[in-house]
Amino acid sequence: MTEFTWLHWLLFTVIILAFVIIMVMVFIYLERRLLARMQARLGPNRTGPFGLLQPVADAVKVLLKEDIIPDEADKLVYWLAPVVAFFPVLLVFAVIPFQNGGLLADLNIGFLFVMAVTSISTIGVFMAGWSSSNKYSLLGAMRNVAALVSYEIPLLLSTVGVIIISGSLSMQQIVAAQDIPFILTQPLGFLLFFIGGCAEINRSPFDLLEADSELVAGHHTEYSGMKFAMFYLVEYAEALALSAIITTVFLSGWRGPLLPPWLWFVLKIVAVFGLMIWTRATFPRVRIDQLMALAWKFLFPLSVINLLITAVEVLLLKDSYSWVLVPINLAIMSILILLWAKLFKLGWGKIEV
Amino acid sequence: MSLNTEQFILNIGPSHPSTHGVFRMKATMDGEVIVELEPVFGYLHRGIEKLAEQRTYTGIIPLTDRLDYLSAMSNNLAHCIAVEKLAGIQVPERAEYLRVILAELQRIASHLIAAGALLNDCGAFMTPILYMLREREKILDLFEMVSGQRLTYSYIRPGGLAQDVPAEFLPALQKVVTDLPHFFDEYDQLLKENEILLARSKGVGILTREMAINTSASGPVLRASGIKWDIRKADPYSIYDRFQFEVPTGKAGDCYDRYWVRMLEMRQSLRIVEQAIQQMPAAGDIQTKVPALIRPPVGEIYSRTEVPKGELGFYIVSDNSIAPYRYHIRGPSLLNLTALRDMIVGWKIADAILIFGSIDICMGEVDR
Amino acid sequence: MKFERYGVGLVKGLLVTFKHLFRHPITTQYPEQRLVPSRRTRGNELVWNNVKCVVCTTCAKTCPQGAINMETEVDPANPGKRIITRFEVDTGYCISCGLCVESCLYNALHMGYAYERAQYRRQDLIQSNDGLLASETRKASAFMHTDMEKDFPEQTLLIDRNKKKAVIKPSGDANIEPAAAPPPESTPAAPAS
Amino acid sequence: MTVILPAQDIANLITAQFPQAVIEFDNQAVVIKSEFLLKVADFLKNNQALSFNYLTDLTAVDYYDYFEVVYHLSSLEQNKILTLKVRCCDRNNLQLPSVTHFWKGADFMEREIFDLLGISFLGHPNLKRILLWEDFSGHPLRKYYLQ
Repeated sequence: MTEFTWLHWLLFTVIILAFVIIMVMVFIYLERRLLARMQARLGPNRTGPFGLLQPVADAVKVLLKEDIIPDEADKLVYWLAPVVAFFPVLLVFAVIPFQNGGLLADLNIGFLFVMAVTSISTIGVFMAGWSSSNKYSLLGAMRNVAALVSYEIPLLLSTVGVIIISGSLSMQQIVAAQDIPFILTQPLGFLLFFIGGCAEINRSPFDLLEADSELVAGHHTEYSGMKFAMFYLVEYAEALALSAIITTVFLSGWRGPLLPPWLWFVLKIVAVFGLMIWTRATFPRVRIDQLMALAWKFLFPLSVINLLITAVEVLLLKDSYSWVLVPINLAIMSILILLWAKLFKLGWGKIEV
Repeated sequence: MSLNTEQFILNIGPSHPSTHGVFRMKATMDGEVIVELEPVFGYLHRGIEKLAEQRTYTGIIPLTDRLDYLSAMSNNLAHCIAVEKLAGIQVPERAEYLRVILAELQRIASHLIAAGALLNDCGAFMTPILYMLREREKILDLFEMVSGQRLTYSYIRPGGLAQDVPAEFLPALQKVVTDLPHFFDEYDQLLKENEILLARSKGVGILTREMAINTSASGPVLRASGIKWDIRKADPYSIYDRFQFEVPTGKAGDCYDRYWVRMLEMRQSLRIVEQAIQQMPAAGDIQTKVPALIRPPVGEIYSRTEVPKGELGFYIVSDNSIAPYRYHIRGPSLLNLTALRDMIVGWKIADAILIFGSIDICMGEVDR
Repeated sequence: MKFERYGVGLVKGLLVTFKHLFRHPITTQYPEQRLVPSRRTRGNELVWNNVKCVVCTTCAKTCPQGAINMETEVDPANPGKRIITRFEVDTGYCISCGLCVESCLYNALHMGYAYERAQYRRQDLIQSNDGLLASETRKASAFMHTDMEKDFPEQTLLIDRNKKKAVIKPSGDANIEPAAAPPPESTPAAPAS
Repeated sequence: MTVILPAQDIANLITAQFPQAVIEFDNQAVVIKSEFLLKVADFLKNNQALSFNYLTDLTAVDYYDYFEVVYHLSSLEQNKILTLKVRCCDRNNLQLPSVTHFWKGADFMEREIFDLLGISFLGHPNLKRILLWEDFSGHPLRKYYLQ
């Protein structure tokens, strides 16, 4: 436990801010190029060599745009919304270990802190939706609140298995306990966490919040200029935060042969984000009641069963948590998914009006 | 304690990302669920029926390009068949075959847009429609080679075609015809059993058999409700009776069936094009001797053809002058919209966009 | 969704998008690379031949938009014939449908081959007399004149692109590179009101 | 092949049911009195033998001294099509009963005729302009529209 010194605090604040800004730029560029290549087109290649300055061009364009505030908007809430949406994402990085011991504050309730903080940004989104007095953004905001209630519990429960095995909530310990990355020993946990995480940050099949084919642009329809840049940043920063959490909790964070640890950390983050881009390019969008039904009837029961199975395994095998469990857990996962796929139907049809 | 909720009116307005043109749905919403819906259109009304009354029969052809601007070739064909029936003009063999080939290629191009746009409304981020547009590009290349334009061809004339196809048209057509089936299989692999698409479109926006007939729907919308009615089979115009092809029909009449009927129809159109290539005479004149200003005899005609969106009918009243006395266009998109309200009420806004997309309308034909 | 196919459909979809990563994108970088348009392109301008034109005004009559208008006067030399003083095409109205070219019996009218004829001011859209004549930058397209088709380059087809990676002609010869803008015609007539 | 019912047979059918309904018929269409429109429509649609359940097209033409509303009806099962015409001669109160009760497809078509030609249909669920905006005066498709 590094004791708390001002120098340490200042150094890591700068590291985190720089890391978030740079990685968001990389993510924006990566997403536009990879998505384009998956759609048989080139993607941005005009600004700078290979289009590398495209994120900068986007930022400059958005910052130069006029900042229009609708007159019926609730000025204070409208102005505060992007800030409330953005700062929880930064907080998450306080506990993410970039390297062995390289984190701002090694809280012993690290993971609980992460889960608590990430759900605050929904308040910011709701403030944005409510205050811009536009029917579309109100619909978008209400959808987000409804979805939050449903995917938050399975999101947390699916990782409790990991915490039981690693014995502590602190991210440092979780990474230390991962001789075998938890994605192998906890495949069901990873799947549920990934699906719940995508729902939380509105990506791939669950981008209901700013469903551009229905709600124009959801909560940030009325935002432009600087405030819209903040929301744009929030979207990618949340994706970065989720990838960082997944790498720390499931892909054994910075641990890896040969390459320096922080490089391993960045590579794994980019790999997880690649998976998100891939799902975004392929899947259509799910309806809001189907998302909630999926969360309550599929994610939640499975995460409880996963927790039960992990608890039994830890009790029986005590500490020799060896490779033999990997195939067993994979088998359990597939059986459970097959079983659940048969049992439940997602969302209902027409409501008699 | 009952929660007092208020209904509000949401304008899914003329300029909305997924209204396929300037179309407005005044939806009375109770939260996400649509309680009442009133389609409002007329934003693209150019008065084509009034314009047509002051133009010669050849001058109307550029107008018909702009009716359903995604299938201009089929509209040209429909107009020319109506004029030929009215004025009793014969069309040479080779021109008939070329017309069938072009019309069926146009059907594939239009269905490609319909299926792609449906997926776009359903939220798949641009990927399906970009694959579709890439395949449509190959067909547009052929049309550009033949007529010189990519969208408004004005290539078919009463009595045949404007000019003969160039020499390299047939080899290029052969390549396109052999290449398309691979794309259809790949596209089915991407979407046919995609669980999310199934969940979003199966059983959504059901148009029952009786409702489909009663609201005079036509084309894929009618066939998806299980009615085997295709004018190319029921009332074969031009030389459609010489080709073997099936008419795919759906069972439940929901969004997925409409999507799936269009995908099957594309394969059938490909079959027709292949048969037409074999049976086509190698040489032959391309247009019969037709006076520059066609003066049909006094009388009226209602001629209908199967365009990609449905049954496009022209009711032309002629008074033996160079311009029609009355030129009425029966647009399939307008009539397919009649049942929109009954299909959408009760569903959520996300489904409303999907149901509207599955009907596949084109505003040029709705507003005329 | 009932996973009746247990998510297999989703995975198959993912494979398709993954396969596309290894395929060539079909984008053409427009200003640098240009596609060769069809030999019969109906460009957004008309090319007029004042020698062959006998001023029979058929084209003006067949134009559905009324975009062509002419002024003639009696030829002082031989009273029987008329000479043309002004042949004017408003490309703002013209929908390049090609009906005028089709109706001209004396091959005096062609569609333009270039498709980059946007203007900044509306008056420039109206071209008349020697502004309409064929020149190095204003080539006539082979629309409705099949005999002219052989001296045009072959159209680039997307269907050949996937097979043998058809070489997209670098800019310039594929289409007419507008040389320095032709000097505005020196007709004294004031620009059309 | 679609059988185009010759006007002769339709006229006989209708006169068998309603003697003085038919005014005249030429080789293609039958012209009936507007009072009998609803009865004939009901007869054509609900009669088992005929079952013209599909309204293909509904339009109107302005022949200066009278307006003619043209109904193209077809029966999908028997693949038949017939043309029915109704005339309204009095130019200042152009009214016809609406057939939306029998064929819901007539809804938009009747609104379009009302919008562009000014013939109003009694009993239409919401008869208002469909293509032009509410306070547009006049009906463009009339022959001498501008006067």
